[in-house]
Amino acid sequence: MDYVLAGLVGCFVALGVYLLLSRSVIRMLIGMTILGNGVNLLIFTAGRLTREIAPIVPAGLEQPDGPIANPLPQALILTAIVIGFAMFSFLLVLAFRAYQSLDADNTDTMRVAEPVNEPNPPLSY
Amino acid sequence: MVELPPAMIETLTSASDWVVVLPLVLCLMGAAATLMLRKSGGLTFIFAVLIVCAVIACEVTLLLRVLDSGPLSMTMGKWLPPFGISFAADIFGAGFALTAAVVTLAVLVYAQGERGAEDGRDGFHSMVLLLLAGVTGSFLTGDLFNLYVWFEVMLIASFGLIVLGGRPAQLDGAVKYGFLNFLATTFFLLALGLLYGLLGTLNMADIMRVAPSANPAAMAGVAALLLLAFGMKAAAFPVNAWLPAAYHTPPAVVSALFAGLLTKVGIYAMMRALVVLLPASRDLLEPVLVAVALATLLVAPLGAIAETNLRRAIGFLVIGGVGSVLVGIAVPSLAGVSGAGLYIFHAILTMTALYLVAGLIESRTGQTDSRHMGGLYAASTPLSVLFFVLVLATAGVPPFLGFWPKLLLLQAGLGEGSWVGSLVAVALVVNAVLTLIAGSRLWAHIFWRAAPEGVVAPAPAPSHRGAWLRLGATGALVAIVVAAGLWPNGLFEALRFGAPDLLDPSRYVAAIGLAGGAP
Amino acid sequence: MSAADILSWSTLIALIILGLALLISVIRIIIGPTLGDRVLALDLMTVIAMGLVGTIAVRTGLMLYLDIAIALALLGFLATVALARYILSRAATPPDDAP
Amino acid sequence: MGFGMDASIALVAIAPFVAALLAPFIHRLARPYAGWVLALVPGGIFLFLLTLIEPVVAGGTVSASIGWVPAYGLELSFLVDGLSLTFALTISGIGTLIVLYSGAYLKTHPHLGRFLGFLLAFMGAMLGLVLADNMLALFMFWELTSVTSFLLIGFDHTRQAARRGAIQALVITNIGGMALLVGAIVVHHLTGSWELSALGGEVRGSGLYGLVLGLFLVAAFTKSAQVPLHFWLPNAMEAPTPVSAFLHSATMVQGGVYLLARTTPWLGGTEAWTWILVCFGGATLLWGGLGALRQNDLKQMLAQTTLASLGLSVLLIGLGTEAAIAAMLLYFVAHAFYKAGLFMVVGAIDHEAGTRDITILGGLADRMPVTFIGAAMASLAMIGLPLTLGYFAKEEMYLGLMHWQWSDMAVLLVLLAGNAMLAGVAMLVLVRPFLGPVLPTPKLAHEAPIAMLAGPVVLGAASIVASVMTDWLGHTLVEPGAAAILGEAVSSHLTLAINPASPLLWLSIATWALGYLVYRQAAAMRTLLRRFGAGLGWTADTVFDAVMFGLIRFSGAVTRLLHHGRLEIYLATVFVGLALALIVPLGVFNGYGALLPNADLGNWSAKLSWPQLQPYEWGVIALALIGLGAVLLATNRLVAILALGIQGTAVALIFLMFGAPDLAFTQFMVEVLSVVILALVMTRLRLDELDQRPLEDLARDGTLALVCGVGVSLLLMVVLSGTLDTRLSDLFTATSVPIAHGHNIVNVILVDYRGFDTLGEISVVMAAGIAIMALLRRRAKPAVPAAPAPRRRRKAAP
Amino acid sequence: MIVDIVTYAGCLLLLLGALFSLVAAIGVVRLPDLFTRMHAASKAGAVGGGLVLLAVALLCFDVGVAMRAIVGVVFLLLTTPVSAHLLAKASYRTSDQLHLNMVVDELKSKTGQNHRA
Amino acid sequence: MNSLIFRTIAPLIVAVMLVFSVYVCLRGHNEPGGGFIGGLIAASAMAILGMSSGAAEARRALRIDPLAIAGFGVFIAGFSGLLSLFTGSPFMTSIWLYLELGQTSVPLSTPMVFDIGVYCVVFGTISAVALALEGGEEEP
Repeated sequence: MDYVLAGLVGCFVALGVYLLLSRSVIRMLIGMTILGNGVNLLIFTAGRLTREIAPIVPAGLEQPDGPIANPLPQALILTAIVIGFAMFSFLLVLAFRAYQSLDADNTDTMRVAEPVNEPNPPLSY
Repeated sequence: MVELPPAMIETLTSASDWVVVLPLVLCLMGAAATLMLRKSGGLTFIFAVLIVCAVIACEVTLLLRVLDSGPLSMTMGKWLPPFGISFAADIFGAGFALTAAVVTLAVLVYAQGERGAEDGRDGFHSMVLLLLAGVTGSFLTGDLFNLYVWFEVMLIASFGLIVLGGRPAQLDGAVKYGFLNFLATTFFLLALGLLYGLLGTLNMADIMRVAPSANPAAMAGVAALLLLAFGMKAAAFPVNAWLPAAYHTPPAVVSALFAGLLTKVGIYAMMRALVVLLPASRDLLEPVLVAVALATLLVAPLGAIAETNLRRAIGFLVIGGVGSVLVGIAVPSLAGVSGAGLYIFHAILTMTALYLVAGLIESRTGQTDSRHMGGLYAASTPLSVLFFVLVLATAGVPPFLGFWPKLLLLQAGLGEGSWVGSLVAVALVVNAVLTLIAGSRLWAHIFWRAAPEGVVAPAPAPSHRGAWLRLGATGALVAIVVAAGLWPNGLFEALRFGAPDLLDPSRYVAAIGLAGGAP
Repeated sequence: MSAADILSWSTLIALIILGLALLISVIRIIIGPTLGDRVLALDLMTVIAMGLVGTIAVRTGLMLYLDIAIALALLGFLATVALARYILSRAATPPDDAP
Repeated sequence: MGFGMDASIALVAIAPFVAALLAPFIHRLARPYAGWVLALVPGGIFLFLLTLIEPVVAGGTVSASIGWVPAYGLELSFLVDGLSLTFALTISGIGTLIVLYSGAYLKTHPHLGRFLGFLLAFMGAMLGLVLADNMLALFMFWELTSVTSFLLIGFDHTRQAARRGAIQALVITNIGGMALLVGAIVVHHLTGSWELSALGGEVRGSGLYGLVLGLFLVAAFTKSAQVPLHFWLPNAMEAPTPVSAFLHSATMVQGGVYLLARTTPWLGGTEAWTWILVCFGGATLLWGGLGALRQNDLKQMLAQTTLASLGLSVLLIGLGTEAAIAAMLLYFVAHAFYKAGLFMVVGAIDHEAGTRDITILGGLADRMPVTFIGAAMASLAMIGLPLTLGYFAKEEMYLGLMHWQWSDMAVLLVLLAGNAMLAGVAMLVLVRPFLGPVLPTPKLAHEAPIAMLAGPVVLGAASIVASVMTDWLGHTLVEPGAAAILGEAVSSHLTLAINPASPLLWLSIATWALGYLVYRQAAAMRTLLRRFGAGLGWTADTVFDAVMFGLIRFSGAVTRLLHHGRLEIYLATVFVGLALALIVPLGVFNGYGALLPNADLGNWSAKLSWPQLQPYEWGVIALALIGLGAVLLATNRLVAILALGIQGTAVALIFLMFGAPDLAFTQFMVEVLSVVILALVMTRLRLDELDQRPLEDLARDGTLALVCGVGVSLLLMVVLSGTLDTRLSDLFTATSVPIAHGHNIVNVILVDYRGFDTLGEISVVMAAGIAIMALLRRRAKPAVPAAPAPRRRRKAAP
Repeated sequence: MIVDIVTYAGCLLLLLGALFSLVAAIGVVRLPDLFTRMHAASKAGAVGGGLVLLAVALLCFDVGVAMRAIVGVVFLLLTTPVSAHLLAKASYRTSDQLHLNMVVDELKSKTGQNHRA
Repeated sequence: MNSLIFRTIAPLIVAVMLVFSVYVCLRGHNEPGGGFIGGLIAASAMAILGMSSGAAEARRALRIDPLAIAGFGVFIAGFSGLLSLFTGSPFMTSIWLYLELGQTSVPLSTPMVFDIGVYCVVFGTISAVALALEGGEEEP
């Protein structure tokens, strides 16, 4: 089943990349989220899968009584999800503000910081 | 029953060891406190300055201890490494963290001069402290995932800073900056996941121990991913586009802070990851590294020549500097890594100062484009001196600081005795000449030339308190650049003491004190 | 058949049915045609997912999943409200993406 | 020598810099006398250096060394021997006069203090350059001379020509400097030493000799303006005249000559050395001589003769015989004296008469008698008449070639021609402005102030006095200097006696005669040469411009090409990098073998066997895929948002099914909140949700995306084919309850084992909050209309 | 014994809940317009989800958990109508295509056409 | 969203969610949950309040500037780590105290304080963002 999930991760990454290459900022954001989900799944899979046994020690026990899912990648992913969410929120609001003041939602037309047709540098000393 | 010894550190931690982690914690808590105080008027500035001074004090202590007795580490929560998160300072980490704090102090003072009436309501001081926290954490951490976290702290703080003011160009720049940088950290995370799947550990010292026995092909893939991720953070060619797109848009103080800190952290992380952690994979990737270093060295100064927007041009100089450090990674001899380390130190100071001077120039002329500037040489002696010294330092002209790393890197390239090394050396030389051409043209256009037709001559020197703060902060940085260039002996002492740790990290590993002994 | 077997079988069947329901409701999200239809289907999907979580809780015997189900119920509401709000505000601006 | 000597020699190098820093303030305090005050510094240095003559003549060298970067094995070491003392005395002596002169020449200039500062800094650098024994110290001073020269050439900074000259000089000499640095490093690698005095024959014997030679020659040739890198020197004449007199005739340009002389013991003497130096030196000599005849500007004439003189010096070093070296030393001093004097005279003429054009000047001797005397002494030395230093220099150089071989004869002819041209120019410079009928000048000429006269007169007098004291000259200048260059004792044989039987006398007479001929035909030759120059169409100077502008245009093109401001292409670059990073290492280093452990198809299919997944698990995976597909095909933004929700839910369910309740919990939350925030923001955004990419872009992007996806999958599969080391998790599991008192291991990791990560994570969240607030803060203001960025929209492919 | 009976009942509720959910899903897909679909979704859906939660309450054999499950049911029953109401209101205001079969538009008289986009 | 039904029922829902969030946060050490999830639920409650009765009203109900709450969270999270300075152990070493209250012993620990810090940060930040986006106006 690890391999099936590995394939799924590939699908996530591919779609994320594809959307990031589209020029619409909102699509790119969605692509970013999907890519982030793909990476989270990748960490999850790389930590090897265990079905349905949560890494929680049953009450009253000192140690779990059987194999449990690998907790470390879960903690890492949790951190990554949170960070990804923070980034997503910021980029979303940024896209919104950029749309407001640049009147552009398309990266093709966002050309203020690096203007189009800048004149050549002066040939003088 | 569980035995405790293998899980926890049993010795008492002396309070003086806390200097490893205190700078970071102070920054974080300082940021939190300034955020809470932000509606209480001008307090935040004083508070932030006090915090940064305390951080500097801690880091000076740390540096002295490292110089005295080698790398120093602390593992959080008393858990034995690799179970807990280690913080470990070697000479580079401690030195860069200190430099970063000094630069931040200068920037804070400058910003106070520039922003004047504006208080900290917009969270500026919190974000500067958070940025410093991220940078400090990245320099000092001994755990890869933790490095990712501090990267993100740095990144989001820089997002906040880059949009301060919200002019359209800033937003455009921020979109590019934001997407590309976030993507870089995502790639880093991707590599981390794979690395964990391969090695089962995240502690740097532990990675050094187990990496040699892992599947070399997969390790090479992971190393390539790390190279890409850190290359993006460091703005190495060809994935450097975000830097010239964004650095000139925010207020000059913010540019200065970014130029001093962000790319340096990226390139330092690359050095750590490839030279120290995965040397075997680095060897496999060497052709790529050489190519990237060459391209960065050669293409970046062209941008500086072509650009008329002053701060954009300086952005290309920053990239050129990254190319120089890449040389040290591509040719990791002792001279190479020493030169790279020294260059990072130099670049943190010089690039920050350069942007601060650019800010001063912009406020004096009211222009951002060098095509519309002129006449500053006659109008402002201090500004001329500062800019001139910095341009020379950037181009590596002795006796300024930039010369020494260039010397070491050239020695590394030529000492290699191979055609690759010579190629790298030639590229370094060409880079120096091109940088000088770019710098001298900027100098001629902005300073020497009379103000062009239709442009008002530079305003007379303002003499209020803000102007002095700004000039003083910049001057202090430049003074450090000059002094360190004239008396570099201390730096070389430190390098002689600390640089071998990069090539043979046994002292570093020993300082971290892994469970199960050293490799 | 023991009670445990029954439990096991019925949870499996329930899971399958719920999975099917999930997939079916997704169809409506995709085909629309109006915004309301889609939001409605998403709302339903959340509820079904909640059922799925509850069933998994029963199947594994780990009741800790229950809180997830409850939280899902809470948040599904939030999403629906937000989207309804979105639909409303669309009324103020000329539609630009109606099919 | 004890500590005292170390300190005083270091002081010689440092004092001028200190004086330079103080110069602006001194100027402000002692306005009319700034030149006089500051001249004390070089004067004092000159006097101090005079005391060193005695030990040096006695056959010793004086060395001094102070620790500079001991951690790097670098000493700031100085060596005073015959060669460096000659140069240092000349530099400080002329420096004193020049500082005096400048004080008067730029008396009314507001930035005189700055100017004197640069001049003194240059002098310090030059003294350091000739005294340094350490190659890196030498390089440092070498670069400092370039930098100060840059500032001095561009002193009249509002004129573009001055700026151009400055940049040109800086760039050319910097290229040379870099060559010097690289050469020094190579030498260091070969010998392990940075000290010039420690070098012996090992360089000449090594396989890298050619490289080292080339690098040092490039350095010397750029600094000493040898053809074809000579063109910066005439342009450097944009500097105020004192600068031309000091830097670009007497001292800085001699730096290259000094370097060649200094390296002769361990680099020179080979066939290649001789040939290259003689050829380039000779070419420069002739080129400079002809160039001088082309000019009618006095200063430009002198500049061109400086080129010729530099060529002459290089040629002499290349010959490398005892007589040639002696001639070089004599010629260096003689040239420094007369050329500095002449420049100062020209400056005085320019200053007082308002023009430097030789064709409209005349009869100034009456009005400026003292200047005339100074000019006469200098010109006669340049012509090489007896009783001047120039005479000995000429005699010695001819003497060195009296071997009657064809190669020597050729060189002799070149020398003869060159000297003749120089003599002709000297006559022109003396006769045209001062003698003949009085011509009207822009300003009414009168005698220059004493500070400006001191230079030419003192130098001329010194030249004559020195030439009379032949023995003294031989012992103090020629013998120690030549010994330092050649590495062996040399005896001098200078005499004032004129021997009519010697061919030397006839050669001298031929030189003068030819020189007179040149003087008579000056106007005709000028016309001819100009016509020739115009016919040629380009010069090295115009080539420099072409290269510079070409570089600027090229930079512009490259930068516009690479930094076009289009995010999608930046992103595509990054993803190409990603695809390569994922695919190439696996392929190159493993041949994808890790994927097929046994290359056995049966085994392969077993690995992917179906029954490992429960049907509902397939359902959830299908849900994820449907969600992805829906995102891909979404034609409006709400569908995209909702589809995003679908795949998020699916991911959460996957987490749930594989034992990660905390993750599932968080993922659900985050997914819902993302949708909420999206919905909140979307109410203010109107977006064109149609994918606007043309079909070929779609295909390209799709391929790239597929490659990335496949690459990630492959790499992950390779990773999964190994076994995971679960030490960390095992310990967490074992100690979570007993030590950390928590049953939820994931949460214990988050708040205890790796709580530090979480601290960073919440900082990220907080920072995101501040950043978003910063973004939303200024929203009340009406949006500034964006710069007129053309709304270029591509038509979607049908 | 009582345990078995509770288990059987729980299983029954579970399957029933799942079926209700399926019906709701089918209804949402099959019914002709938004407002009829809304019936299916909010009624059958809520019932389905609620039944599953009840089943959990029965099957867990733990008072605390059962209480939580029941609170969940209450909560579900509290929120579903509100969300359905809001959605309906919003859709009505903006809807561009009420189903043709709609005979009486009761809201129209109250709020007036002008509320619709 | 001027819907009477919504406005009436929202405070009830918000109250339930807030209680639930605290519960989830506090028991996170032993069962799924924790400061982050708790904070998210609480922030969702604020978002619902904002949507039902307006951002200004919600801010008034909250009384404190949400971002300051976030700052406070980071502060106490860092502070909880600093406490171990006094025990001679490294940063963030957990300290457990058991308070005897009658029969039961209530554990007090630095990880718990830390988790509360996380809760505050998430709650403060997300509320601030949601309210800012909701209100359309700048914070007061």
